[in-house]
Amino acid sequence: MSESIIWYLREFLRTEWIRKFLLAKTDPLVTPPYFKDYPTLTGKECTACYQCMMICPAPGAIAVLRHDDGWRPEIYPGHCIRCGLCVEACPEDVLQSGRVLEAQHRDRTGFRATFHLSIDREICMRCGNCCISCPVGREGEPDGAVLKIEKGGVQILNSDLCTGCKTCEVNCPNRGIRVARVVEGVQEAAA
Amino acid sequence: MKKTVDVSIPIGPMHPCWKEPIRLKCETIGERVLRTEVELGYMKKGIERIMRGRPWQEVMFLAERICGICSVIHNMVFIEAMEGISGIAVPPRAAYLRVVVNELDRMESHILANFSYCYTIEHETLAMYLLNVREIVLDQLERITGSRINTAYMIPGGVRFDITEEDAAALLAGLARVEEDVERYTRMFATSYLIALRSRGVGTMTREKAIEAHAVGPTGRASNVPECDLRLQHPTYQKLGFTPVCRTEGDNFARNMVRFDEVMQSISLIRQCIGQLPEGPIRGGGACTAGEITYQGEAPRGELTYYIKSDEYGRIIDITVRTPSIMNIEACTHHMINDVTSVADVTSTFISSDPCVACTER
Amino acid sequence: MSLLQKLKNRVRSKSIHVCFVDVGSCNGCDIEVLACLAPRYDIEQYGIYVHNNPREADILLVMGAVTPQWVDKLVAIWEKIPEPKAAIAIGNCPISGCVYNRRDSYIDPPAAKHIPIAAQVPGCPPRPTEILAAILSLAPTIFENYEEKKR
Amino acid sequence: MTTYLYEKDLRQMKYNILISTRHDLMVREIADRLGVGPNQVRLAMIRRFDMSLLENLPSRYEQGQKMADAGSRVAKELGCELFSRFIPFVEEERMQALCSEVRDMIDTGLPEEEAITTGKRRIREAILQ
Repeated sequence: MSESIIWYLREFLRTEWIRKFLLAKTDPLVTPPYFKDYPTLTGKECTACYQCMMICPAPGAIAVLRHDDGWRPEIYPGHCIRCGLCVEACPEDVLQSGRVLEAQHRDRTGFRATFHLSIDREICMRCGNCCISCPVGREGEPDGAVLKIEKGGVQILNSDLCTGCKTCEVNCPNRGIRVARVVEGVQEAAA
Repeated sequence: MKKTVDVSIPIGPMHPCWKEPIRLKCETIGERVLRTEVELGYMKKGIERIMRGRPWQEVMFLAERICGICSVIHNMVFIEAMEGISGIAVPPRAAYLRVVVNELDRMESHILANFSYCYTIEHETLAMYLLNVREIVLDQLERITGSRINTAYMIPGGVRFDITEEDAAALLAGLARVEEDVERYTRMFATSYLIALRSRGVGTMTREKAIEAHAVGPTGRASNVPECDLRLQHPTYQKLGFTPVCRTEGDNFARNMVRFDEVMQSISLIRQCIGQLPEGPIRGGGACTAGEITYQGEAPRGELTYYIKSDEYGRIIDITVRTPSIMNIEACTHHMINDVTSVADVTSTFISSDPCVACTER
Repeated sequence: MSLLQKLKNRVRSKSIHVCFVDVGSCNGCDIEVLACLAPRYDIEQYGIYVHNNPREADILLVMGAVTPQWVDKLVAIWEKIPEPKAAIAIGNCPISGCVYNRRDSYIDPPAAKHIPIAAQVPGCPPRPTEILAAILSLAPTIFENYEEKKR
Repeated sequence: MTTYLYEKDLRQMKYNILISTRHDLMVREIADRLGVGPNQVRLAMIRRFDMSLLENLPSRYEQGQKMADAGSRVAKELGCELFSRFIPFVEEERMQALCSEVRDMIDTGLPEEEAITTGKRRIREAILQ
């Protein structure tokens, strides 16, 4: 027992403790610069390549929308989980968050992705939601579409145009269309 | 089986001591607890069901959100399992950085567990001390990964961010502060008579019972089962030369002391890692492919098992997760709490096994 | 406004009792609320007390996507809180269901379906400072002139 | 005095636990071993065990396969310790009685196989009752 009391006495008689006790001050409530907050726009031009939508792991967190002066990604707080993957995936540095962009430039890291579309003919009920919702090839040449309803079923026209944005997957009522997004994290060797 | 029972006491699902909902139903004679039944299902979200058919970049976040406290190890085990399936090699620098982040997460989790134990036995001073130390650890975690909890640091073939010289220096400085503080708090915990009254000899579990219920992690190691530490089988830890902490008492006190000792051990492991950190790239690339694997890793609470089956594009076909809390909660409620002499010790014994309901139910 | 009402306003904005309930989150938001207790953030210096007892709470912090087990119990807890009361949704889960809001999961978000939610703190998980700021900014406005508003 | 407030029917949730991949494998193995349908085993489990034990069953079963009944072939065949200590279907005293009964049968001259078959049937009855 005596050891314990002496221990506590010694604990409370340390100069550091006394100083802290008398001059107690809560740490300032600052957000450190390295915190990955919601992605913000850097002001660079978005080319609507949908890489951010492709990699986003949370449902409904990001959408690339068309405004009067061009395309712009929109982040929805309440859905966004602040993982920072969209910042890393964006090839044009449109978004930034914390130190992610800085670290990416420093380490020359990035993601490389390939996409594979597959349609389950047995489940597909040919509603055409996927073709209508697909954001690729909206204007311009009519051949620039990824999907098309033809011969009584969905046909994949140009699978190399697919950006993996999974809009078709989300809009498909019965999971007939699937986009496999094979992503790998890569790093260029230091020059 | 019929037993003469005086009162049946339900504890939970909402209880001041418990941060997560779980319901214990204790059957008591006087104050002595005869047996306990557990009612789960308050956190069942069906994560394994929604994981199916998704690629790694989505499942990684779901795996992380199985448990918010030990999120890094869920991330690490899932990613290493995917690497095992696809045969992706990890650059040595990334492997060491993974260990650094994993050990920081382990420290954070252990300190939180000891905080809740001290809070439950109403030793609020020590509890608040520990919670403040945890903030320093979280700062270091945030410095490296960019977020405090749910860090999403590891990806197949490497890690997401490199560590700079300044970050490493700040990390070591933070660790020095943590070490100094935790050493004092360990001494406070070990020598305090009030804590000893509530902890020593309460909720004991023998080695046989621990093996029978497959208790893992600090709960198992406090009952003298040192071989349950799976870090012994991890290649990077083997390089670092690692011996598990072990105690023989098997009571609440031992479980908390094991966690304190492991925090100190983690600090030395991180120092070793930073000291030996090799130069080189942090990402090696490599796509996930088809395969099947059962992979295990050591979470802060014990052994974590992922069984994964994937298709040719790296999408998950089948996945089963076995988290350490399943074993520990079961061991706790059916072996430790039985014959606890007072109902007040039920909560403290339960908390001492570091239960994580979100893990258990997923 | 009567003097009594002024006094009540003042007292209510300086003494807020908080109860938190986890209705199926991943624990991340839980421990961030706990971290608010730490001397670093020191939630009690603002007069916020965490009791975890709905009978004496003013503000209910709801964390987690609502699991089927909680659908009835969350309402029961909400009804136990004495007036004036408010509920704050902490984290993405009670707002949108976060990453769990997908086909095949057992959850039933948002929490606003079950009880009235006064404010939302998005983030997965939100920082303790964000939680603190939300409670501090909400409490005075929602409890101001409560008796007069009720009439 | 042994009733609780807010009691709820947990069978659906217990069933949800039992249909996950690992549990399903284990249930089928036990069912094969006992020679009954998997649903009967599930029913016995749901009736007897609480939820945390159900969650933990696969690891207990694995531990049981590794550790239980080492040494004695008869006990291994019957699953004496496996079905009483590791997976507590039957109380330990009752299991002891059943096992010693089988040993007595063997001692009195009954062929081993036959005795084990009888013992298995008794254990199955004890589990399913």
